[in-house]
Amino acid sequence: MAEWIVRQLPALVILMPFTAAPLAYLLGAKFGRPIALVSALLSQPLALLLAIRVSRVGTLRYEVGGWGGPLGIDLVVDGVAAVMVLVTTVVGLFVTVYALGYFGDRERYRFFWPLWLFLWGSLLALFLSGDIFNLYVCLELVSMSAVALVGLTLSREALVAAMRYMLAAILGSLFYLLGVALIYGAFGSVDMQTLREVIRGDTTGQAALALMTVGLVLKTALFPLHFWLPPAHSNAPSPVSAVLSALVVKGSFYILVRLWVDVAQTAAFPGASTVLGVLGATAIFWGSIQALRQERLKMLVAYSTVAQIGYLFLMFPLVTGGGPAAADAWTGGVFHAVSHALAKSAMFLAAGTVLARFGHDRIEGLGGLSRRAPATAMTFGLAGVTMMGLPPSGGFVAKWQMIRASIESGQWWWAVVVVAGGLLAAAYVFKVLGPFFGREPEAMDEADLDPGPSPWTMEGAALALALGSLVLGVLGQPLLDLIMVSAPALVAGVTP
Amino acid sequence: MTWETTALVGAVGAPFLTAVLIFALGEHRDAARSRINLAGAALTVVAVVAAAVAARAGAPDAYPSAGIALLDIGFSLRADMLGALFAVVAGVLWLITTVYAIGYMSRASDRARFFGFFSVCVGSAIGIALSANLLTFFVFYEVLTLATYPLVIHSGTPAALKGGRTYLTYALPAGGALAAGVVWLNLIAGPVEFAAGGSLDPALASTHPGALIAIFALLILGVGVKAALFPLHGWLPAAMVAPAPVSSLLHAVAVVKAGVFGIARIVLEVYGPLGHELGVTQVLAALAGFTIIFGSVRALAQDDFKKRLAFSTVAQLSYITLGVALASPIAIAGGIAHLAHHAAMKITMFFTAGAVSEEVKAYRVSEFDGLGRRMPLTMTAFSLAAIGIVGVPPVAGFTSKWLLGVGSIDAGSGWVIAVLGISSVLNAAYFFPIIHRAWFRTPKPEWAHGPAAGKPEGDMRMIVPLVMTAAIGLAMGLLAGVALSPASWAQTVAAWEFPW
Amino acid sequence: MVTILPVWMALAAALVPLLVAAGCALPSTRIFARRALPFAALPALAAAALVPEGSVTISWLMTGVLVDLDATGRVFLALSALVWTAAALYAPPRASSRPTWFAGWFALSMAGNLALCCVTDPAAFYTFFAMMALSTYALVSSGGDRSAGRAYMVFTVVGEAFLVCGLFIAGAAALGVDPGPVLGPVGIGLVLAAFGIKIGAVGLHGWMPVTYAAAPAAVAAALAGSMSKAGVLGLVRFLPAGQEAGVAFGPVVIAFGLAAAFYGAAVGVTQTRPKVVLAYSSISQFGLITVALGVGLAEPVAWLLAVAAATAYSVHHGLAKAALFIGEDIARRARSPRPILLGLALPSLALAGAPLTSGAVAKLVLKEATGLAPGPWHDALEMLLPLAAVGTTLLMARFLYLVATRRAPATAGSTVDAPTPRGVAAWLLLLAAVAVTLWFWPETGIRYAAEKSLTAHYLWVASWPVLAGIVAAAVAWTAGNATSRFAGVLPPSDVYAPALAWADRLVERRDKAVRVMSSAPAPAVSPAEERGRSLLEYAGALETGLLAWATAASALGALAVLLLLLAMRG
Amino acid sequence: MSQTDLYTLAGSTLFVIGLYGLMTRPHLLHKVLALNISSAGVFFVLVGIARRIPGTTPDPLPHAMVLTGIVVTVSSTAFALALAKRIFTETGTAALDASDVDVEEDAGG
Repeated sequence: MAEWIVRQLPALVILMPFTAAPLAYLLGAKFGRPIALVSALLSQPLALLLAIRVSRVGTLRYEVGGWGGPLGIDLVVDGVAAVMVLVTTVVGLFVTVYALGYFGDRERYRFFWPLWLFLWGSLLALFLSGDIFNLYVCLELVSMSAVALVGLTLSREALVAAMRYMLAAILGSLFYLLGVALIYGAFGSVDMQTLREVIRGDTTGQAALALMTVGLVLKTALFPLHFWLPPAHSNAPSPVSAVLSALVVKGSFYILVRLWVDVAQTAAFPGASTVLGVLGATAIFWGSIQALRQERLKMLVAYSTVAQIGYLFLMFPLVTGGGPAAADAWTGGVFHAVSHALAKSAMFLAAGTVLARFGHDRIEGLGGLSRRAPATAMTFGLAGVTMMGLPPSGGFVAKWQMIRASIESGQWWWAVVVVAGGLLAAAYVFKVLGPFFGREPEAMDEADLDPGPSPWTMEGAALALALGSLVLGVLGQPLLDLIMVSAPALVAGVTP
Repeated sequence: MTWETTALVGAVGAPFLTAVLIFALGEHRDAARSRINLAGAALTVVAVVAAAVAARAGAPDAYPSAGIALLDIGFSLRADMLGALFAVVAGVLWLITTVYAIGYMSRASDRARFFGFFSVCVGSAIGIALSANLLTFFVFYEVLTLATYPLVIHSGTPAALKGGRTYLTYALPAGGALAAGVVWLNLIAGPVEFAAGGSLDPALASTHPGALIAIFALLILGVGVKAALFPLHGWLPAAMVAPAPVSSLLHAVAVVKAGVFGIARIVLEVYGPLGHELGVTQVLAALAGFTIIFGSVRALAQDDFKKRLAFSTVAQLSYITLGVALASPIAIAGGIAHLAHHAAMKITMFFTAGAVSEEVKAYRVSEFDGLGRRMPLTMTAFSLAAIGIVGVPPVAGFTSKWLLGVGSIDAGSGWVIAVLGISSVLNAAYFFPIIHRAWFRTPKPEWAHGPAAGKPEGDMRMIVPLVMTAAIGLAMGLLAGVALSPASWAQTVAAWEFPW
Repeated sequence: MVTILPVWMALAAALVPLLVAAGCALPSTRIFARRALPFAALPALAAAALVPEGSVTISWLMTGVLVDLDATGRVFLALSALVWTAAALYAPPRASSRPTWFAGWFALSMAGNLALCCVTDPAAFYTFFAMMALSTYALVSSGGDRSAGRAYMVFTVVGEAFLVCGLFIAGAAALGVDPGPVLGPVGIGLVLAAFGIKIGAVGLHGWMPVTYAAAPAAVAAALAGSMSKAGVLGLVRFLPAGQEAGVAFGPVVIAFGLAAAFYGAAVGVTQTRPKVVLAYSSISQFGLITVALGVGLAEPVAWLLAVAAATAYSVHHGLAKAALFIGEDIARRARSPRPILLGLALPSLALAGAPLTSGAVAKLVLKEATGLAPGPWHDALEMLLPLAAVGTTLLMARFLYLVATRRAPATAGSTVDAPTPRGVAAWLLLLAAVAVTLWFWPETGIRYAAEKSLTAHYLWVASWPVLAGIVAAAVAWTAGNATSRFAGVLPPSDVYAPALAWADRLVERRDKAVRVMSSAPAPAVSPAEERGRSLLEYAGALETGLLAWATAASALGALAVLLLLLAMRG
Repeated sequence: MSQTDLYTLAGSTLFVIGLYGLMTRPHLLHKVLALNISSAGVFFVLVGIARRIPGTTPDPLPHAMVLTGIVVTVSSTAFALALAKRIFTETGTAALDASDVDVEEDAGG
């Protein structure tokens, strides 16, 4: 039995939410909540076991239904996939716990549970996909469930934001699919392992890569294609915002990294990596400046996501040269994705607590929050530490690696960007923290609306995520090691 | 785990644990919080003293250590003699400050937040003291940066928020520079552990001279802000909006000393002789010398009592920087000893500022006329500390100045003598008028006959600590020759720091 | 001598006044401490007599204190103990509106002065020197003259700074560090300047006349009789004794000493207040001691003799000057000053160096030392020193004249307390000391000089300058209007007077400025913040544009084209 | 020019036409349809690729992909239309532009 579970782990991990999702739909709101919680809890040991297994034996391959390629679907779990599964599962658990308190058992939100479980499963499937067409399908699954979740409140703003998001998402997927078609046409395979051997840096290959990149960049909301993200992320219900910012954008980014670093490797063209790096750097500055401008907490957090996504893209110019710099950039980039997932979900959840309690999220109306909701203020502060990339936090470890890679590869200017970005992050984090620690607003009519403390599960879940992002900064070494397990040849320093 | 490592980990962990408990207790359970805080502080004192004992026993190369893997260096703690000195200073003064703060904050709001972050700050300071390498140092350094912010803006007034912004505007970019410097250094030199006499390979001076100079600049830029080195000092006076216990322990001891302690670690235990070879320590010494004069001149013009103290701190911190930057074990001992000496004296002065503002609502030097009659114990303690800072023996300030002065000649840097001389005159020029006003000017009528009959001159929870710290400052100078005094301890340390 | 007394006992005895100071701080022991004050210096006096020669390092105390009661230190300890005892006895209980306050600082200052005589290492000497000098501020300012107090403090602080810097160099040298060709002389210069301030060397004397004038008599007596002697002791201790390093400084020091001797006399005779005249006399007399030390510097072989001369002269001058200050105050308080004038004549004559007085002995010792001066200085000193004695005689005549002719205070309401019997006893004690001390001095060199001074030749040598001075004084007195034009032509502290006045105005102005500043309103939003805000607004407008579908889609297209172009090129 | 190339070219053209529509037409229905045109273009390319080696049996895999793609597109189009309709009921318009980037005051509900 134990051995069977270990062998089936990749499938079981995905099946857990995918099984729970229809159940939650069919059994209605009353049962959706416990089903989601049970699924979330059961997922934890599975994901953890999977990670441990990968760290012990390296890449796992799993042929769904025993079909095998090229028609069947293969699941492939290497270090980075295991890490992404793990972070999705952990964030998923806390978001679920939070959502229990946030949505209560209101009928209006009964679709949250199946949609959320569905999104969860889709994300895991995406991370474990072994071929680029299956990735397209997963990408669409993720997008559709995410769009539905954004529109969940059915308010005007949310619907419009969802629409915007949807159009962007479909367009992005189409770009990607076009690239897949070209790749298949040129190299005759969609399996990434095969492609790795046969892909060449010829015009078709690069054109295909370029199209896929454009689509994925759009779906990852890299500047200047971030137009859909702030409205979608800020208008969604907070647990959804948390998942969108923490995990969903990472999905498309994950594919991009896979393509560039794992599949294309030397076939990737250096000019484009510089373009991506420059856009990433611009995103860091632009997102932070826009965040600084916001007067609403959730908008600020959403723009912070725009900025933080920028860091992920600094990975591209840093890995292209290979060598130790590539390894550092690789671990740094993935680690940033992980720690940002924890911290950003914590921030959105904290913002959600505020919104749910006070009925608004105007920053200037939240003066003295640390007095009224100390745990929430603390959550925001701790998550802010990761945003700023200060130690001890996962963000710091990530930035450390990025700065290291910059200097190592002789591209010190990216180090300047990383440091400056941290400072800008500090500017918007403290724009919020200042009032939180400050005095109550003069006109305290908000206080009259204060229905009292939020459920401890909400505050606790958010705080746990924030603390998690900090713990990563001290105890993150195992995770760093896991990222390097069966890492792509380009970053592992092995000639393919 | 041996008792040595237990003490080491406990010294850093106890304040953090205290913080967690305080946060968990919430705002309204004052008695329990005070008990926990005092117990935590007492435990910390025991732990740091034990760690110091262990350090002394293991000196100079068998220090107890503990750590975990992180990045390319590792996150590790080590109880060495230099660190133990700072840790003991921070731990002991924390205990005293806790008593003071309980008195000072008894009518303030947000006490849980205050005491919680306060404990975090102390834990970070001790962590900084006991860090075994630059990565660990940096981690605690930044925690300290952040945990200080809520304390600076504690009152929540717009002025406080502005002070907090100024603080961050200086502190955060510095952190970035420090991070860049540490990463770069690790790339060039491999994992850098602190080691007496410098840990860099001397060959690096010829292979990477430019990079080493740039890294030194980055590192000093990073720690120089907390060390209030000119021109990075601007935040310190602005941060004086903080409550008195914060100014006392953090802006006179933990935070600012973390900066100069960092300089000491970088100059002595990372660069070592390379610093002199590359010429960077000479530049640092010159900058410190300038800061000493600059801070003192600025202090002259301040009427706001705390601001005057703050500028005095700016100047005094550079004594420490200057000492460690000079190529003489005597000067290094002077710098290191001043770390402890200035702590005791300046904390007394800030305690005074708090006690005076709470008791008689006097915030400006010009309001101090005759204060000595109204608060004799307080002003005696203050005067003692002030003459110590000026460098009048037998208070501790003289001891460090003496070692610095003699050491500067030993190091062949005679110009330092002029700096010390001018600084002494300036120190006198800004402190003696305060003493003069307090004791020699005609008091307000209601002050002329001392505190109200049968009443103490203020909250004893505030008066007793400041008398104690003043006594400590005096004792550290008077008994400088005793083997366990900071000055002797520093001389022992300095002998290893300067073996070449 | 009792030899079982350990050497550190000397320091312990010298620090007994600290107990009195501590006693003054506690309410319960206040009265007792005040009563004990006059006896606080007696243990030190006993120690000077009983503690054997030798030295011991107290390593746990400060940076290691070297207690060393050598012959010179012993003399200064005895002198200081005597003068302080007399001053404490004289210090009227109502000397200040805050008697305990006064007594406490008095004791602290006394402790510092006594203790510095027993230690020879730079740090410890500096410690006690600073303790003495800074505590004295409280005593000086208890006279109520804030301006004088400020002058004293400024000079003291600057002096302390010079001293500590000079002692850094001395301290380093003590550790075997060669200060080098630049710092070595700088160190000597700093030591000279620091102690020069204390002894009122020309150019550094600005504090002395105003301070002596402002201080209560007992304090002035202690200052002139004992504390400024600490400056002499400091020079003896920290100048490069008999070393080449100091040779170049010799002539400069001699020149400064001579200048002081004449400058003090010249400016002093124009003064209108007796205490100021005494202060200038001090400046002049210290000039003579300086000359002796200068000779010792210039001629290393003469160093020991120079030290002996400086020591003997210090004893002579210290006792005489203390007696003069106290006598002056008694005269002021007495119903009629005339009988007191008789008493004042003795120290006055002694200072002038009249035969049969201690002055004659001291001057002879001085002459022995200056006789060793190199080449041209030797002759110059032969000629000039007697002239200085003429000047001193004139000064003393001026002093006695001023005391004798002083009118009672103009305001009827302000009565001065009559001198207490205890005070008068203290004065008589001092007079007796002036009369006998140098004659019964145990040291052979002094005893030899004392005997020699009684030979006919030296009686004449000692007499003629005094006689010349008296004649000159008589001429001036009879000239009346012709000379009275010069009275008061120079203010106390002469060339420093404008600077002191300027400092007073500065402080006044600062106080006013502070009052204005503290009522000024806080500044509004800074221009930098304003700029930052408008930049953010601009960024917001740009972002609205980016969020539009058309822009976004164009950007998408542009990116696609760009990447594809890059692909084609690759 | 081979058959595959022709298909690829035509498909790409369709894709760009769809993209242009999405870019310029504010009406939601237009946008959804534009996306459909684009996806048709992609499918064109895929179908063409199936015959990329002339004279052999067409590769079934691209066909499977197109089928999957059509399923995905159909469902997402349905979803998009439902969303558009809902937006029309809520706001009274079915157009989308910069002005609609708005933040909801009360999203928590």
